[in-house]
Amino acid sequence: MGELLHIILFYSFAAVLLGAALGVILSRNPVHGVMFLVLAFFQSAMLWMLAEAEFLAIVLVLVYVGAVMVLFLFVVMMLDINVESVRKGFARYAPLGVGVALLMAFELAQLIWLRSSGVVGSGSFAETAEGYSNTKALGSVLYTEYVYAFEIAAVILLLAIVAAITLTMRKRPGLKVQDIGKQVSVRSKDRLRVVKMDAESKE
Amino acid sequence: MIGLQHYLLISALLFVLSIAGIILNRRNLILMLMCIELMLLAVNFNFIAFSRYLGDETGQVFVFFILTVAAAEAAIGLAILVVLFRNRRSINVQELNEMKG
Amino acid sequence: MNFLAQHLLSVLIWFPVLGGMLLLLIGDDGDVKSAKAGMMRMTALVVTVATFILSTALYAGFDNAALNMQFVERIAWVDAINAFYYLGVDGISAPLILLTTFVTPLVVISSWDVIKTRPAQYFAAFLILEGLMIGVFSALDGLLFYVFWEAMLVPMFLIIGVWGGARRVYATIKFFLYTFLGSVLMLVAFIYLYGKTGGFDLFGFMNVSLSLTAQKLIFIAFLAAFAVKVPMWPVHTWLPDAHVEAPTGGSVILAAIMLKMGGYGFVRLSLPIVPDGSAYFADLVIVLSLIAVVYIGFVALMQKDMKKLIAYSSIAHMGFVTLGFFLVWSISSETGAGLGMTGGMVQMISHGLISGAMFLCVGVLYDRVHSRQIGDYGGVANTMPVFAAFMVLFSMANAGLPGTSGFVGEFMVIIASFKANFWYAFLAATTLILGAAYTLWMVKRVLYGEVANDKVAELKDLSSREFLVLSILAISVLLVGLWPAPLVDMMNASIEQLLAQIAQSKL
Amino acid sequence: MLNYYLTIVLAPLAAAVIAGLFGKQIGRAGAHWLTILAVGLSCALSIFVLKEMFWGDAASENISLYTWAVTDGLRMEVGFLVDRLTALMMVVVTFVSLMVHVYTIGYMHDDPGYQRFFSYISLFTFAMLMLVMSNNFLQLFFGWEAVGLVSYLLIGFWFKRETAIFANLKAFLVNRVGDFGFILGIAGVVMFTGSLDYATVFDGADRIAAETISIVPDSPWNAITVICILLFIGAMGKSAQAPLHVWLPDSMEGPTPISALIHAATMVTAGIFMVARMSPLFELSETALAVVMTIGAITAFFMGLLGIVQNDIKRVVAYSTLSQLGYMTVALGASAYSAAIFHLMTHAFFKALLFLAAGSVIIAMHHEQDIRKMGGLKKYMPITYWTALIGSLALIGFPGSSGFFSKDLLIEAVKDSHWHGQGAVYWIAYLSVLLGVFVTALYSFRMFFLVFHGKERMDAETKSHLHESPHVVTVPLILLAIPSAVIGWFTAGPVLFEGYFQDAIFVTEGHDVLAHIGATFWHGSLALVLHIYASPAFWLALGGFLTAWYLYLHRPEIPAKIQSALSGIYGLLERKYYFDDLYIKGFAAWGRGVGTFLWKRGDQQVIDGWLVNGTAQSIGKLAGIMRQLQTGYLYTYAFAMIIGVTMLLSWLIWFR
Repeated sequence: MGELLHIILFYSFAAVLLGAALGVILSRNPVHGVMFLVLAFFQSAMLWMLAEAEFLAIVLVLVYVGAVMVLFLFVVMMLDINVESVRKGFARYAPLGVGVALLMAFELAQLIWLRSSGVVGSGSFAETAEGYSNTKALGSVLYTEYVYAFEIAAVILLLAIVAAITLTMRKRPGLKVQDIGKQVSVRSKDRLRVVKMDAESKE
Repeated sequence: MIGLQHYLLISALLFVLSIAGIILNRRNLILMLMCIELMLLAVNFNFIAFSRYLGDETGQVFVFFILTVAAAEAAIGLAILVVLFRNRRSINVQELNEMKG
Repeated sequence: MNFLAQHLLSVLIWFPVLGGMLLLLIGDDGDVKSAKAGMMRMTALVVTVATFILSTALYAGFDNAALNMQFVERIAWVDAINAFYYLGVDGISAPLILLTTFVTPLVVISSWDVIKTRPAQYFAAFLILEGLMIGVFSALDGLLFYVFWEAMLVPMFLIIGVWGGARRVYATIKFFLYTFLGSVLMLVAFIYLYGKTGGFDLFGFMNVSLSLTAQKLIFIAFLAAFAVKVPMWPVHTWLPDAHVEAPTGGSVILAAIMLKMGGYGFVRLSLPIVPDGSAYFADLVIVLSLIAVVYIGFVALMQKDMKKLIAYSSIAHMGFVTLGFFLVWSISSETGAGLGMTGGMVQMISHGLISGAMFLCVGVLYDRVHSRQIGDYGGVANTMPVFAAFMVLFSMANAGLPGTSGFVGEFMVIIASFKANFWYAFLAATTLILGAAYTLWMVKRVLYGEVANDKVAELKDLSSREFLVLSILAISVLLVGLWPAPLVDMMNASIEQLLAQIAQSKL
Repeated sequence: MLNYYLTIVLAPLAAAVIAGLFGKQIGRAGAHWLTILAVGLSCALSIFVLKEMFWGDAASENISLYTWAVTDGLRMEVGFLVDRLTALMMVVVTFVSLMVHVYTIGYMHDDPGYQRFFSYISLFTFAMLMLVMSNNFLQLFFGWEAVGLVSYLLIGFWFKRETAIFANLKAFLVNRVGDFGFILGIAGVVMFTGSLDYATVFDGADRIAAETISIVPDSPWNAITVICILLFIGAMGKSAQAPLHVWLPDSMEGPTPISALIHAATMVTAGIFMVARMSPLFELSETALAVVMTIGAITAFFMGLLGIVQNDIKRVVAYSTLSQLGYMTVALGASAYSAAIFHLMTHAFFKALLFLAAGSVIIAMHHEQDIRKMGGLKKYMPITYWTALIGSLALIGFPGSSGFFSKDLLIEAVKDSHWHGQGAVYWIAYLSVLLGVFVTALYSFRMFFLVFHGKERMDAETKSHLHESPHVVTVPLILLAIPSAVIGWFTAGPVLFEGYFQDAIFVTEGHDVLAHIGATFWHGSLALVLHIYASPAFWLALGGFLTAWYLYLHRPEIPAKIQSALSGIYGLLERKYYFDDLYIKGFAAWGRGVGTFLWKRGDQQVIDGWLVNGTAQSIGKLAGIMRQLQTGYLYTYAFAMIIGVTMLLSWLIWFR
């Protein structure tokens, strides 16, 4: 890939990413917000791809956009959000938000500038060997050195599932459901009563 | 040549934007959650940038775990949100002050 | 049996704790008279008596002449920070362990059917407490010591907080905060020493050399922990409150054993670990002790609540303990330092017996009349002659009458303090007057005189259970008073060793 | 001999324990038989020991019984030192105790606490024997306090009486003030000699004399003086010397037998015995001896004066005891230890006799103790009358009686104690003991005449029941009257002048007044009686007797006139020189005030109020302010975090 193309791609992706982020925070409609977020993730994935972190880029799209963002969208659409009430005071806090953001941006930029004073160029990335596979390399680390953490991560995910279900599940009174256990364990005498009667004479 | 500094700068801007987002949308819980996702994304950028700069996969492994935890967090956060909305018919943060001292 | 011999201390610690757990499992059904409650109480008694019997093996196997720790157990505990499960006893801790195992069964018997609410948990708390207290006395690893030290607070907190009197919440919180605040500083000192030695071994702490500033700071940290526990003036005010609110058994354990932790801490930690720091602050401690003796003596005089009076008298008596320990540096002659130290130790044991007995006496009255106010009594000797005899005996012991254990320690400490300074001895000896004044004035107002009111007129004399407990204590008080040699011989070698250790500067 | 000693000591203890713990089981008769047999055994053995000492030439023995404790080089042992001094005391104690035991059968006949009483007096006998037989300071202190304990229990024997339980508390506390000095004295002894054992201490006495103690900075005091004065403070408490005498008159609230046993014959003389025992120490300090002498002189004279105005029969005897104890103390101060012990012995007999006689009168009067309501009892109670007469004569020093020998020689010794110089101490002591004789005769016979002679002032009801006391009461009276009358004749010489005490009592060469008297003045008992006209004491006693006779028999209306004429002095005497007021309204009230102040202001206000709860409250207030920060709104916390991060970042970049 040509150098120039690389630079052009980077800046365009970056511009769209920041634009999308701006869209997230400014959007009036939460659905639009989510859509902008999806866009931001896509752009990030592209940038990661440019940085030769292919595996994570794919994971970001698959897991994040494919699962998490859909979940967000689902929730946002499911809830009937009163946009006006939550947007109140938006303008009042805008100067503060912008001020803090600018200050921080300035500081971070200065930090990057200060600390990279000794770094040659813009701190180019390490060269990768021939036949290098990001996925393979990552896998070989993940399943050996970090296998313990990996399993814990799995447990955390399981926990999240269980937690999410328990949180949102609710018992609705009056819902008619079958209790199979009850049905199976039924005894005939519970259901059928044989009543002995004297024969009645025909009138 | 695009390198570490560019990525760091993007990450910084992303982070700053998400902070501004939290301040601006201080009443909207769902947008706050989204801003946190953005913030995590900014962090991930840093990890990937440094990982690539140093040629060490450990940073990427961290990103992997952050993604996992972020997914879990999003799931639980949204679940809480749903429960909250179910009980209050609103996600306005202004109405949530049970913890007031 | 071999296992028992090798792990005697562990057994002494964990057997009562397990017994306590067992009691929690047995539980009770809210009915004091039920068979289940009976079985539960029997279990508690059997466990505590068995612990006492086991502890006699400690006495039997104890070598009076040995300078080193005995019955040592040392197992790696937390490898990462070099903490060991390290137990052992010497002449300083062994008598205190024996005191613990001796007093606990008496407490169990004395609260036999007195406690009506959640008795199983009540007894369980005492059993667990017993194990933890033995743990404190036998731990030789700083971290282990600290764990036992703090864990001990929990059952006591519950005993006062759940079964206590009307203001129990105030008293428990005061008790807990006071003691906890002190012990946290002790932890800080331990961590500092850990940084110096790379482990928590108390002997490591004792051998490491420390600058004077470090020693002073560590001493202050230790002082905060132990002065509260003793308690020394002016951090004593939790004690009267805690005693007043605690149930009788709680008061007994608190006075008889928990206060001894402070004194024990001084001899086990302060003196050998920071000898120069201790020397620097010795005069301060002596002055505080003397204030405790005189000031508290006067305060005790005016108490209207019997438990408060005894609590204050405990503070005054414990003043003798700290006085005895810190006289070492004021005595220039060759002998005498050890006398103060021995006196302090004997005073601890004796105070354990006497104050326990005094609180039990008050408990006997409280169970009948439900009042601790001196003004609500009068002429009890008319209706409870046997009880009156016991109470007079213990009061006399409390006033330090020769022939009772109360005298032994006071006598030794007064003699030692005379060697240090005439005025130390002068102020210390005022306890002869003050101690007799507050104790006997109480005796006069409670026991003597005409029957004061209908409640006193209806009093029943001691039940056989109460008689048993009080007579065991009476015999032991007299025994220690008339022949303290076995007790003193147990301590001598260790105290000499300690003195040698103190004499060596660690700068 | 050890077995004898052990039996002497332990028999009363065993009896006391059995009578005390199993009183119900053994019954009343069981209790008195048991204790009397035990004390009788002790008494017999004591007499045997004395006989062995005196005629059998048995050497004094110093036996260690068992080691109480050893620590840090200090051996604390329990053991017996039996020498001639001890043997004499043992006989006195056990004999008087035996008499009192027997007497008690009659006196306490109807009391519900019969067994308890016997248990106590036997226990007392044990404690007193431990005291006198001790060979070390520890055991001495044990006995010292143990007799105090029994005295406490016995004064408060009738614990329903408010006055009795006040008196026993007072007695114990005042004694404790003495013990306070005593234990400091013992500590001083240990400090300088490193031992509690008499023998070692006395050997090292010279060493103490060479040392100094600085009590007030920059003024070193002679160690031996300090120690002796401290020890003597103990003796002042126990032997009721002014100003620690206040407990003894009040102790008369106890039953009369113990007044005789404890508060006249034995326990109160423990102080005298102790000083005599410590003679090797006291001899080294003339200052201490001067203090002893002055205190004794003050007590002897001024306490005697109080006896004149008392109307309670027992209190008269009690003040007379105080006065006589003062005499003994003066003798100690004059280094005439033997004279003090001799007077102690004769006093034990005649004072016990007087008390028991008084008790006999009290029984007859149905526990009426006011002598103004008695009179003319002579014809109803002849035995009591005659024995009381013997006792009174002995007390005032009627020629030939035991009191005559002891007191006359004691006064002679004081007169001869020139080594104090002809200074104030000497004259105070000498005049006090001399004038005291007059006073003694006056109050003794005032009481005697008011009780046994003159008009019968009791009411008819009491009068109709008057009769002589039973044999258990009169037999001890008679048995005590015999030594009171005659024991002086044949003991004065040996005890005082013929070195009976051998090395038990140590007197420095220059102090030995008795040796001087022995050489110049003493020509045997008979000669002393015959030369009586030369003794000013005799004429003073006669004067006192005649005054009493004139005022209370011949012209009974005069005392009332004197009383109103000298109302100021009378009031002073009536109020006992205001000592009680000083102690009760002064010290005791002050102590309670200090206690209340320290408790309410110190503990409750400053420590608990300001420091403890104050800290809690200020933390509470601070928390109340901090609480305002917790709005409960999510975004506040988010802001806080963001601002925190910003600040942290700023600090990292710009200020680091």
